[in-house]
Amino acid sequence: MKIVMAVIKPFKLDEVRDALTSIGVQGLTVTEVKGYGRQKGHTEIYRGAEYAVSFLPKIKIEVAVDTKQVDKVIGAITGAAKTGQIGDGKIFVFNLENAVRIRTGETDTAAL
Amino acid sequence: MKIVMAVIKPFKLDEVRDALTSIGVQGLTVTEVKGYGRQKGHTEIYRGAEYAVSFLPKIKIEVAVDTKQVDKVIGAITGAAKTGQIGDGKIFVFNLENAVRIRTGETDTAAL
Amino acid sequence: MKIVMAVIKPFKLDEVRDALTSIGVQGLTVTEVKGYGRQKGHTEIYRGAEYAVSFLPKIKIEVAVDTKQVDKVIGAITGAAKTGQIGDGKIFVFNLENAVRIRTGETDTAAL
Amino acid sequence: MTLKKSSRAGLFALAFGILMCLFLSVAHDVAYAQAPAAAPAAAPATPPAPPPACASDPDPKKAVLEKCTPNSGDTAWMLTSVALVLMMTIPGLGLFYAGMVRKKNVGDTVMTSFAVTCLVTIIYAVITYSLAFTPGSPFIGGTSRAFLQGILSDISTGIGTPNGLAVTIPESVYLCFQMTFAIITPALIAGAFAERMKFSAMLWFIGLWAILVYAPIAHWVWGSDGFMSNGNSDAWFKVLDFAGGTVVHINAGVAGLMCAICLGKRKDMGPPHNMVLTFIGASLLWVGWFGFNAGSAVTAGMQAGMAMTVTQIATAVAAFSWMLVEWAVRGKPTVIGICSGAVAGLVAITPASGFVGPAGAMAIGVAAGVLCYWGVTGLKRMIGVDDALDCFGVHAVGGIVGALLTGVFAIEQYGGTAGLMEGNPAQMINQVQGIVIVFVYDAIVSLILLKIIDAVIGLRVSDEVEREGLDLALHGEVVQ
Amino acid sequence: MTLKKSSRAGLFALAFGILMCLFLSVAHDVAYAQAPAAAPAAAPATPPAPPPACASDPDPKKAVLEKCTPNSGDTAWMLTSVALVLMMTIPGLGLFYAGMVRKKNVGDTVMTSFAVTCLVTIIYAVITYSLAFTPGSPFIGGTSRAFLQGILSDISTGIGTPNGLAVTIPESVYLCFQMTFAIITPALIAGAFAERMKFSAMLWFIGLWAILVYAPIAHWVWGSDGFMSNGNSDAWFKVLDFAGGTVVHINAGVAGLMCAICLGKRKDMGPPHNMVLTFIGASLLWVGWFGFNAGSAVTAGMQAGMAMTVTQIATAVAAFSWMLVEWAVRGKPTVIGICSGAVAGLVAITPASGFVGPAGAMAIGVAAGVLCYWGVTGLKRMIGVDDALDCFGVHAVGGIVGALLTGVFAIEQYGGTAGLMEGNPAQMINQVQGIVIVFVYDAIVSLILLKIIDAVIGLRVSDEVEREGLDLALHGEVVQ
Amino acid sequence: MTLKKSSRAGLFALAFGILMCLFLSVAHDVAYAQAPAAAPAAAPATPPAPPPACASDPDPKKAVLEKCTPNSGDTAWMLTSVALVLMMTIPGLGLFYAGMVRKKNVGDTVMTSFAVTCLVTIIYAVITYSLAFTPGSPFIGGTSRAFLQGILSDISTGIGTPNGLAVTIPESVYLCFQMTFAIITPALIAGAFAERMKFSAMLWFIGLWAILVYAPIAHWVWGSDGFMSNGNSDAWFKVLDFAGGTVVHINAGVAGLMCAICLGKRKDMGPPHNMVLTFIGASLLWVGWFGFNAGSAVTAGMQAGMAMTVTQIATAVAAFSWMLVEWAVRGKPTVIGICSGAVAGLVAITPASGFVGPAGAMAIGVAAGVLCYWGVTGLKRMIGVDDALDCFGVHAVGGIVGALLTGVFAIEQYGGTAGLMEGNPAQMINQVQGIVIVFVYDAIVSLILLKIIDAVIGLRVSDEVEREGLDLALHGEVVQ
Ligand SMILES: Nc1ncnc2c1ncn2[C@@H]1O[C@H](COP(=O)(O)OP(=O)(O)O)[C@@H](O)[C@H]1O
Ligand SMILES: Nc1ncnc2c1ncn2[C@@H]1O[C@H](COP(=O)(O)OP(=O)(O)O)[C@@H](O)[C@H]1O
Ligand SMILES: Nc1ncnc2c1ncn2[C@@H]1O[C@H](COP(=O)(O)OP(=O)(O)O)[C@@H](O)[C@H]1O
Repeated sequence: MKIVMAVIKPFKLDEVRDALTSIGVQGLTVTEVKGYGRQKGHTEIYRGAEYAVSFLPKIKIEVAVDTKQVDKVIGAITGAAKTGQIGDGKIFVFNLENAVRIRTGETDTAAL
Repeated sequence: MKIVMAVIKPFKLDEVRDALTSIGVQGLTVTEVKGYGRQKGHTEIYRGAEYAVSFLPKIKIEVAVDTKQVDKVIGAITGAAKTGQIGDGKIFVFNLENAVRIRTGETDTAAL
Repeated sequence: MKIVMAVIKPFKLDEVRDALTSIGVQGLTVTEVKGYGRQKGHTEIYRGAEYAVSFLPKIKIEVAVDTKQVDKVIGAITGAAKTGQIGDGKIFVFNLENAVRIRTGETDTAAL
Repeated sequence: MTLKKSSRAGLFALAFGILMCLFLSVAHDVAYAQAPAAAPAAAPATPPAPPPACASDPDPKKAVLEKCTPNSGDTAWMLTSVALVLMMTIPGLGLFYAGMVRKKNVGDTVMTSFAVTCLVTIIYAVITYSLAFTPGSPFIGGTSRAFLQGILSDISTGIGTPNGLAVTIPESVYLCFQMTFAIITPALIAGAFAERMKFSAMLWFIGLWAILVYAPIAHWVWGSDGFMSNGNSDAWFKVLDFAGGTVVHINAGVAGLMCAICLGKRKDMGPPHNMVLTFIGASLLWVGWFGFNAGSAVTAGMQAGMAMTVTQIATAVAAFSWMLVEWAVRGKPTVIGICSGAVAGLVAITPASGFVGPAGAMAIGVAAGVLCYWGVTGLKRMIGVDDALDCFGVHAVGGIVGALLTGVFAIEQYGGTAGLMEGNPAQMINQVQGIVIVFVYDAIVSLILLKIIDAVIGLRVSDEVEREGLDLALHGEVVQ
Repeated sequence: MTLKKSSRAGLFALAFGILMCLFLSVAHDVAYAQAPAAAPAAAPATPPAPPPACASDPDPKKAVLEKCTPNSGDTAWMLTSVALVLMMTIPGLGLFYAGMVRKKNVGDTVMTSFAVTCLVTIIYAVITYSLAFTPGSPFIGGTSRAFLQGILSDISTGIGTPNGLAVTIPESVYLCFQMTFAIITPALIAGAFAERMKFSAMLWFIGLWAILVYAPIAHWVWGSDGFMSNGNSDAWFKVLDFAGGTVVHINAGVAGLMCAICLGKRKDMGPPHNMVLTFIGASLLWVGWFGFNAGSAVTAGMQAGMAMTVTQIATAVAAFSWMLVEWAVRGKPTVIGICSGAVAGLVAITPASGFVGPAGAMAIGVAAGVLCYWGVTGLKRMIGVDDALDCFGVHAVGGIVGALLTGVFAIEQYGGTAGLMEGNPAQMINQVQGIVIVFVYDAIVSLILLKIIDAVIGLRVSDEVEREGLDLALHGEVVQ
Repeated sequence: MTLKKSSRAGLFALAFGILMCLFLSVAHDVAYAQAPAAAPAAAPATPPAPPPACASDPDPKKAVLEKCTPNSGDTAWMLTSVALVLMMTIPGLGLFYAGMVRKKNVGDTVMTSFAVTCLVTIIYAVITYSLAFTPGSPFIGGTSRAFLQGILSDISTGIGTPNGLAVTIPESVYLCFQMTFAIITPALIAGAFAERMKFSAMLWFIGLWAILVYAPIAHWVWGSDGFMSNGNSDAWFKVLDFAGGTVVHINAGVAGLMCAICLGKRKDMGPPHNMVLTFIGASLLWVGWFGFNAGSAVTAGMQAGMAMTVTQIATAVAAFSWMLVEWAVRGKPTVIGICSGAVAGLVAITPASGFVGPAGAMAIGVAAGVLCYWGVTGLKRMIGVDDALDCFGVHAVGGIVGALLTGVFAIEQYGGTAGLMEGNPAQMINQVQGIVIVFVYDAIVSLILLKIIDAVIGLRVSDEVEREGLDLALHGEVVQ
């Protein structure tokens, strides 16, 4: 199994979730994160001062999937999250050694 | 070493932490996340409109442990986080190649 | 490629980011987390009651880097995040099997 | 669970319904049964002097020279009312709306209330006050008070208000009081265009609307020579609008509808982000509304007291009715719901507050709660327009309900005019005429203004800005 | 660090203590030493007419026909007071409590304040006002004002209030003022049952309590023929309760204790989620309380001014004392602490505000701050009941402290009754009797009501609902 | 986009500018052109009785025995004003500041406002009131009211205020009103030392400052025998300060600057964490300021009404000007900006509110908006001090602008003194003298106090505490 972790633009979350469910992914975990990268941040103005905000709000998605599904998943995310503009985000893939469903104790792919 | 990452129901956090410390785990990192899965979400009502909220609040726990401890840890988490109802969550296990304690520079298990 | 994940004290974030960019890291993802470990928490007082707050606010940084950069990165983080006091945090290293830049579809190190 | 809940709600509804009927029967009869006997004493008890009413002054022209002899008690109450009504807009209305938008637009929402307060204050001092409240034609007032000229010197000379609207308080207080009404009316419109209108376009629209729509309508209904003014002996027909059901709420609601139509739907919607803000806003609106309704007596006497009483009753009943309906229909009573119901009740009792009694207030409350709930659900779906925060569904619907029921429950012994229940159907016609004329004029002029502004600078922000959130994109700020 | 802090706090405490003693000695002596000489002039200066006081009307029966001749200044102040006291409940109290619950219950907490406001307004108009404030028996008033019948027609006829409680303002204003008291009292109880009571059960309990507990007790203490009313010449014994220490605070506190007992402990507890909300709430309570206490003079004269002065002093002293004690004991002064202290002071000065002077106010402030701190710590541990937000510890304890010290510091020359320090121990007995009777009656009836409701629909939400949070489970809303 | 925005802002600015000029020309001419004719009538129309003014009482000494005959209307308005001005500090100012700090310090920020309110209330009752408002020397008042002695007995005797400042309201009300001014002044200073001052050091500084700086300055400017008091016939020179531009705002601003200098820069800075809180705060400040300025008439008459009118105009104009300048310069209009502009306008109109007309108010508004914007940008950079929330840039700068322009636009027929525009340059000299003396005295004494406290207990928290946040470190609380 693999864990596919993607960092995307916040407003793309719903589209990405739909893309994933449509290819049979049954669950995912979402985290609000802040991203730093090529996409430059903005400045907040406060009376005299300007504050450079270099971290931008992003959404991190983690999906555990069966190894043979990985490419489909990457495709789905890329397709849904892409705007073509800088800051669209990244997809990272790790190896997942084991998975357990707490409720049932099922393990491996059965747990997903 | 391994990293055990678990997604659990928020109100189970304290029980899980106690279960882990009782088996000698010395530290862990907690993140507030939102989960999507079999457990269906709720609807929020606002005057005329209903909004389906498909993401549910969950807690993600990350624990780095020595490889031989992994099963104990999984057991502890499963035991403490289980309610038997859908949405109890998952446990994922990754391989951890290295660990460093920033304060001392210690590495590997010494760093945990 | 590797993913370097560090848990640090919140107010060290800017220093760590600068240290990383200065060694050529182009991006990173930041998450607000709560940490439990050797560093003991504080108590919040509310009228009669005292509440032990055992989880402390921490910042989690995730950086995907080329394998040969890992040590430089660990050094940079350790240098910038260290105060010498308990609670400085940890650095964890995982193996990263693949990376994709959503905008361009580039993969591997080209995606970072 | 939902079932259990709704049935429980049903239970309430029943108990509640019975109570209300009792109330209506008992109280209402009593209310006017006893009155006639007392007719003669009425006048002395309270000189019925709501802003429109102007019995003391048949001929507005003459009034210009009338000397104002302030009564310190009336003045104290009116000074207080100014503070209360300003509090309705900032922070009241700003928070009421802010709680219902997404977090990314909360700053723009509160800033709209604040900027409208500033802009309208300036425009009002420059021209709106004069156009609305000095004698002129039946359609529009004069310019004798443009730039507030003469106010100061008249104080020095002890010459008071230029018309007979408020003879026991200084004109300076009266103009401040009316200013707060001129401020909240356009601020209400924001509920319709929230989360997607350009800040600059908003300023242009509100600024022009305050001159071209608010001023004339206020003059028609409240001006000493307005053609539908209850205070104008030569009025073509007299509309009862004690504190602004027509001038303020129908007016704002219709303009809001036009904004929502011209702007189109929001790209993405979401549930209210913070009902605590809405709770604070609704609460301050309720508290401030005492200044709005009881203040409209322009005196600190029995009429003010009664206006306060009926306002409290109608609001509580409307909020409770809305909650029960929502509970029964959806299975859950919501914070946003009960707060919306309270506002609906406040809106509906506004035109009636100087003319009806407790029983009328109760009936108006039930009607407002139920009909405005329909306004933001059934009616909204019918219209199919994205009136973001239900400016039309609450303020236009509530205003119309109030205007009509004022014509039904008005009690001659008390407010000077009999309603349908006292056998005067004619007043209903007047009320309907008033509603229709204001509705049509407002709709047309608002539409024209919006089209022009859209053509010149554009009404709506870009999709990107809308997605990113107006706070960051337009104001460079975010709530952390 | 804690050590350093507490020692620093100690330092303050010292300075502070000395100051207070000085104050007591100096000011108090002077206060009444000079008074006697002035006795005769007293009456003209201010007709002491607090709600209870009723000098102008020995025989309540006769009063029914008494004509009310409103004074515009008094009326202006009372209209303002209504707005101020309503603001205490919404948004004041709602926010004060909302800041102290967990985030998952904040919506239910504010909605409780809002729904109670609506429900009690209706019930009060239907029956509570009449039962509490019209003449009847020493135990309960009559039904002559049920459904507010006659109010409107009496206005038309110029006939005023049915009793002699408030002869210089319209009855409509007086009933609105008293309504706001009837609203906040049950709303205060919410502090005890927060975070675990069913919304529906809450509505039934509050609704019945407002009729069966509040109405009679208000009549006993304030009714023109109440058996312990200071304004009733035939009273069995006269309790001094200027603005509601007994009727409002002891009453709410005891009912709260009963709720906490019947409901049991919360499943999980946590620190207050947002002390900024509590700060806003406490501040608005303080500001609104001027209407509560100074408004209870029912006139805009010297008594109102003095009530305002002592309210301000007692509140500041209590808040500061609480903060210092907390600082010394726990090492840190907290926002929740100083805010709680302010409320404790406001509660304790409430019954005294028309009867004591600055020195008495200061003493009451210190006592309230210290004893209520003990009420939410030591006493709370003793009782071992989960009074979630310390309704009993602050309101019952503070109310009792205030009621007793009113009997100690009352100054005859000023409020008409001498206290212990002026050599009248009898008054202390009256105060104690009043406290005991109210405490017992309230406890018993509340308990019965709770048991019945529990049997019929259940008082408490399920564990699951409690864990998930009342906002989402009961109201389908969450603060983002 | 920025470009387009600023050009759009430019457009506004233009329209706006033209409007303002028109206003100035038209309105102002009229304002005083007509006045002279009316000179004789002036007095009767409004007895110009602002706190300083004391026409009714040439000799303060004699006044001690003067009998107070309260007017219920004036008293009603002043009771209301007390509530309004207290609301300015809690929650108003607390929230205004809280929104601008980082989330980790929000609790300490609101608690500072609350604790200052408590502490100053106590100190004021003990000594400040007496030192400031009883006759003594030209430099400091007497101790006849220390511990508020005599207040109560004078009520009983019907003897009123010890000086002729407020002859139509009870002294108890007057002292409460002045108390709220004594409270907000030091609370304003918090803007300068926010996010890094020790809570204990803060209490010591504020407490001493309220006695050693506020009391004498209030006496100089407002005392019946103050050496620069407009109400003192023997004054060395008369400064016009209707509601506290010099006593309150310059005073607080300068003390703030000293605090910022002594404390040094914050370790880390960040953008305001929640502009919604700032919006609520600014709104409540605006609403409450009606009590501050219109209340300073100490009567409910024409002067109060006019003060309210000019306050509303100047505030709106200043807020709008600030917004436009910011928009043009930075490309975005911000919530913090428009709110700051409103406060700047309120500050600047404060000293003028009883002396100028609508046109003067408009000019003062523009000046305040533009110059205070410069105060928090250009000037702030020049000074190079970390005045965290711009206490100096807004309050000192705004106060000076207001004090000077009062000397320019004062209208004899109205407020009793002619300004520069009426050909009386002498008044400008008085205004400048007043500013300089207050500035210097305040700066020196504040500096000494700060140095002493720093030496004894230290002014500033440790770096660690500052980094962790004052809420958790000093108060053991965090906002969730
Ligand atoms: N090396 C990295 N490690 C972890 N996260 C990264 C890395 N580089 C970028 N990111 C994440 O991806 C987001 C988008 O990257 P960015 O360089 O801004 O644009 P793009 O994805 O188009 O190259 C960043 O905001 C950050 O959250
Ligand atoms: N494939 C997955 N990858 C990552 N997280 C998942 C995955 N499936 C479920 N989760 C997480 O586990 C939580 C519980 O899963 P769910 O299917 O709702 O119930 P259960 O764990 O009982 O099967 C989800 O809310 C989500 O956060
Ligand atoms: N075994 C672990 N797995 C995951 N995170 C850990 C682990 N141990 C510590 N941490 C994280 O590192 C932080 C610092 O650890 P702690 O033991 O408090 O101090 P130190 O890093 O100096 O040993 C903790 O707050 C927690 O977030």
